[in-house]
Amino acid sequence: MPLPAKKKRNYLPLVLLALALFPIFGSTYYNELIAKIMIMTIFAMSLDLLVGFTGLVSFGHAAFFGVAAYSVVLLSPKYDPGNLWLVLPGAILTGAAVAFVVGLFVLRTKGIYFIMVTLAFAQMIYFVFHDTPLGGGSDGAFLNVKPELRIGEKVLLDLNEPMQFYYIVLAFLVVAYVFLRVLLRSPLGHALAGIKSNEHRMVSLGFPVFLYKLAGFVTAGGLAGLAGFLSACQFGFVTPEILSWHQSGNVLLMVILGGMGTLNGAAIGAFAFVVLQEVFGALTKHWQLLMGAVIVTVVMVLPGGLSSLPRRLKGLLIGGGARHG
Amino acid sequence: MAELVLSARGLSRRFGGLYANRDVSLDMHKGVLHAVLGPNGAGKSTLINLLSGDLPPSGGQILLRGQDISGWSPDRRSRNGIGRSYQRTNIFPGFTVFENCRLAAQSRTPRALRIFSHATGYADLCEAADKAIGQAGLSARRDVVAGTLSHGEQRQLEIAMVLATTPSVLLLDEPLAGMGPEESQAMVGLLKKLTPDHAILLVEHDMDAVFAVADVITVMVTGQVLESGPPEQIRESVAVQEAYLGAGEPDDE
Amino acid sequence: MEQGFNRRRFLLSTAGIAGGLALPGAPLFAQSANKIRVGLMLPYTGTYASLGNAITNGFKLAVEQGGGKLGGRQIEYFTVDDESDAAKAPENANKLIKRDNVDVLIGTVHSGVALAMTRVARETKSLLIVPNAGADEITGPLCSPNIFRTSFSAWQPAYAMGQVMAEKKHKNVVTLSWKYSFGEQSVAGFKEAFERAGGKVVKEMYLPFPNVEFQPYLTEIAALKPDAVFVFFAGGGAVKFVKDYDAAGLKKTIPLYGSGFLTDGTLEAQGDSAEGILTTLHYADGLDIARDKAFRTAYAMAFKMQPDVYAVQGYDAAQLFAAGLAGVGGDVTKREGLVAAMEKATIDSPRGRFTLSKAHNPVQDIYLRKVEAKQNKVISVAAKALADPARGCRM
Amino acid sequence: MDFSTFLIQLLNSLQYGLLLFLVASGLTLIFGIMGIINLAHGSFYMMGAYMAFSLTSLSGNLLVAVIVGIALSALIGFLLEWGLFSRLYKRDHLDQVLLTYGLILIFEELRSLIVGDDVHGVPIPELLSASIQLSETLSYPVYRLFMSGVCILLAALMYWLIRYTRLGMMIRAGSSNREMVQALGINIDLIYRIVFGLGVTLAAFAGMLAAPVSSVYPGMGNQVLIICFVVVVIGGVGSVWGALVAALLIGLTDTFGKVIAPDYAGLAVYVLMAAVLLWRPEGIFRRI
Repeated sequence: MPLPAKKKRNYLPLVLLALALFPIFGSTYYNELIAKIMIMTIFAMSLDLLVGFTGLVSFGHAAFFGVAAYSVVLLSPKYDPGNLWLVLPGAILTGAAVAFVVGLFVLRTKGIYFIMVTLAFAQMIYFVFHDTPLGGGSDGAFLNVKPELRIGEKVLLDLNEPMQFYYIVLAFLVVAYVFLRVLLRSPLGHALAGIKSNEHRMVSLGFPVFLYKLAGFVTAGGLAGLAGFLSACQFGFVTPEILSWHQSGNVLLMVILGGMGTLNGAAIGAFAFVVLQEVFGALTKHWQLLMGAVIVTVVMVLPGGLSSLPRRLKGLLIGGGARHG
Repeated sequence: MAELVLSARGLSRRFGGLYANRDVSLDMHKGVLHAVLGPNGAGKSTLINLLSGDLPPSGGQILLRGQDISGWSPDRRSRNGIGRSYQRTNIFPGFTVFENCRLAAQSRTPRALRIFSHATGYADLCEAADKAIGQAGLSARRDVVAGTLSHGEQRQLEIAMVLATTPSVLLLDEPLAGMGPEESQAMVGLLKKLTPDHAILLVEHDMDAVFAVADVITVMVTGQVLESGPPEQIRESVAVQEAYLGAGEPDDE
Repeated sequence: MEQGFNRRRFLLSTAGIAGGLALPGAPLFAQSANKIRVGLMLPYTGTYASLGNAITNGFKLAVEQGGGKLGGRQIEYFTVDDESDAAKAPENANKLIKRDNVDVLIGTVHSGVALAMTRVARETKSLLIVPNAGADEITGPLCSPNIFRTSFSAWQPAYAMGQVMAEKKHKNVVTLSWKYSFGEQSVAGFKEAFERAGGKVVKEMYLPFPNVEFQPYLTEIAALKPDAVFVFFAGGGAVKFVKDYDAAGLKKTIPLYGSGFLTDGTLEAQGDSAEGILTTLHYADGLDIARDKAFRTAYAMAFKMQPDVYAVQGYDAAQLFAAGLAGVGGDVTKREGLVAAMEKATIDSPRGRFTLSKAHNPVQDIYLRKVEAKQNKVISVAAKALADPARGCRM
Repeated sequence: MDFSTFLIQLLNSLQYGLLLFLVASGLTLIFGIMGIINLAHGSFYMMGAYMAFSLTSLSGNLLVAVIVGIALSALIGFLLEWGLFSRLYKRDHLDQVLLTYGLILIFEELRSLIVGDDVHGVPIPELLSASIQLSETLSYPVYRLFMSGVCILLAALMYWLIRYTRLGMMIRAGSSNREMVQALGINIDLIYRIVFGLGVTLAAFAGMLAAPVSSVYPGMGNQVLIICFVVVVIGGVGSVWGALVAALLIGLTDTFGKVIAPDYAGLAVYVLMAAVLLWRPEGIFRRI
């Protein structure tokens, strides 16, 4: 880590334990909800790699999530379970490959323009699925049977089984989390952090910054692809809406809500976002009004996101302290 | 004379209709400290930006050991040994001094694909970083977050980062700006130490320092080279005195 | 329920950590043993919000008229806003099915969302009544004993219109619709009847949904000079199309026909441009049916506004479910009996009596309607007791 | 396609492009000068259309509605800038994007609460309700031509404002460097407030102008938003000229795309965008 690591209490094992034990208590619906939150966490973490760690504010991240989800449906046979060995790497590679191509275009721009151009490109991909028969047009397409993992005749993992699915998602969440942690402390991760801190200096130090950004972009696309794969398996259904800019906005919101630049923040953001949707939806028909109000409030008064809340409260209690902008 | 490393041939740069540099030619040799003097707006920084690749030239050539590198990107030039420092401190403010230099050293051996290794685990990078920190006289501040350093220390770090990339050419844009007398003294000492192994281009306002360290001085006015030669020649040049030294106090930017 | 309590505590505490929030416990988790749990999954925000509200109103009106009961049982509602977002459809359906354990699922307007709901209902064997979405598949390849529809299939009004336009001696017709399955199915249904009767569809034109820049197509139509035009549009798009068609001067020379939604719920906005347009649908203004008059009065009294076809469909969804409950004495656990009773029911709908086909789609009269004084006045019955062919249904 | 049809399609694309320009111009102003990606731009468009509807029903006159609506939307723009945006200038672009994202949800729900979810029409003013016969079957509504005229007028007005007025000079200066302009003693806060108000008003005005043709319906703002972004991306950040050229290009691409390759018409505009970006990553024009 570029910054001297502060000694912090580590809640991760506790959270992991809670997630592992949850299905014992939870009903089917809440298991699915938690699984969804975990999938969204992977998605949000992948975006955080760009926004929080590389300084690339992408407003089109749903595109990679979406194309991967579509690839699951397209790669699976119509009435038989797809082969996990094929479908999973296929989805991740699809996400990464699309990110590669899009990255070639968008990474030539910077700052506010980058936000716009990623948005525009994601929208282009949205229309590819929306307007062409490739993925069933605007009506979407169904995954009739979810993939399974076979060795010979024996089915090792079957994603149609809700319990198995839950633990597979949990396992992938852990893998993605560890992978990102490892990546961030690697030379590549440090270079990305350097790009976020001062891209110009990275160039003059001799880093081929474009390639590094592309590497980050492709990695994030692949991880988003993993999330897209899991999402397609969870709901067995893909529509162009999963690539829409609303989806990109939502995942960006999760990252901001939780506080960008920390993987835990992405998780907190995903959790808070899904729970808020759930709670507000139950409260009123006009739940989007509440959601909008929360977004505006967070942006206005809580720039560090929810994960900055304890620090802020502490600062408030101790009296003043350093004010963060 | 020693080996010719970097040279500019008729270099020009226009902004709109104005020439910031016009037909500038100069040579940089290994072991020679080449200083560039000139009043504000003489095009000194533009020259450095052209050599480092931060600005594309409107005309002319830049040769690195005889090879035309005018079209090269700044990062490619850096990888080929052209290191530069900035007039305005340009560091990674959130990182420690060590990490600033370690990252700089990493640019030489990127190892970008070794994503399962610790960035801080490479001894060669750590050594290079520590050596550069030592040369710049920042060893005591190694683990301090760069953004909290004093201005003078940040200037030192600026140099340390360049050194960590083990360049053969050093383009230094006012390294003494904002430094106290003691720090300046140390920097002048460092420049002297570095000269034998590097080709150095120094843009600087501090006359005493320039005449103390420079082997060759080029004076620029309104984007053009007025005169170029050893310090004695420049000191005695009537043209230079009229255009620059005689025009009152040298300003500081 | 012990489990529910644990869950709630867990969520409360974790949500508390996340943002100092508290879940509204009661509406989410209250469970009552003896009420029938009705899940309404309808659009309450976005383009179709008014349709979702009308369906809800219609359903609730029927329940109110039964004294707050259906089949002798109290009703408890659970609502989810589906936002007409197909991406969220499986999840939203699961909310009602798995979280709220509803006994019957009512929804929805948007065909894409309804198709996803249908899949979920098939998987979870939940009872689903579709009060609007007309996608042919719902009572076609996706048909299932537990899936019913009280509205129509896209095929029905379009097929009837094909017959009408052939009778009107139109030979060459251009079709125009949004490019999504509902539009394509409407055009297919129309074409089937129209070409069987000897007409010819000279050009099928589609534009991406929900694009409303019609001018290039109108220019095309003007250049092709067909005898008539058949279109499928709904909502805001229908308003704009009808106005643009009129403004381009085409209405005078090339008559415009459409599937009923072209002029339903949109007449106020379309104004004079819609005047005289012929459409086909399973409901109309000015039906001489006592049941309809009573319904309209009651609806207007209850909600201070006029009902529309959507309200009727919601109303009939409740009636259909009530018929099923009556067959099993209100015991929803007797699924087979319930389904059998619903299949056999004759629904005394404001639109006229209808029964259900084998695939659980209404067998109903399709009316030919003409826009007069901002009403879809019935002219005649375009097709008597028209049944959807239910292609692909194996049941 | 015969020649007269081709000409009519050309007219269609011109007319569509000009309207697009009108809707996108406010976005590009706010984007270019203040550096804010205003996702709520579509909401302001919708707001304008609903104002046209509500105020016309109240006053019975579209002109009165437009005048009152312009005043109202300028006020709303001022208030939003003062209450929300002005507090975010020192922050990341991202915060501003998210703020506008939240505003979309709020505006859409407020619309639902205040006006309801029904589709409404706005009558074309009597004076402009005539049509011009173009071919034996096709005629062209005068109101559409009037819209195009207004768009051209506004484009000229904006050009004049930015090029030749003192305010325009300050706006141009403000777009290059906020701090420096402030140091020169120009009240940059006021300029930003005016620009934001202007952007909101332009969007709302576009909504009002288009209301009689497009009718007003929920979600109408979202539909125009993305295409406006494409206009800005193709045209170049903050370039009013770029927006005009881009809008006309899109009008052509969309119209003829629908005629020539109807199955891929939705995509054609985006292919155009990718091509432009490949050629010029920052759009056709840069800066005002």
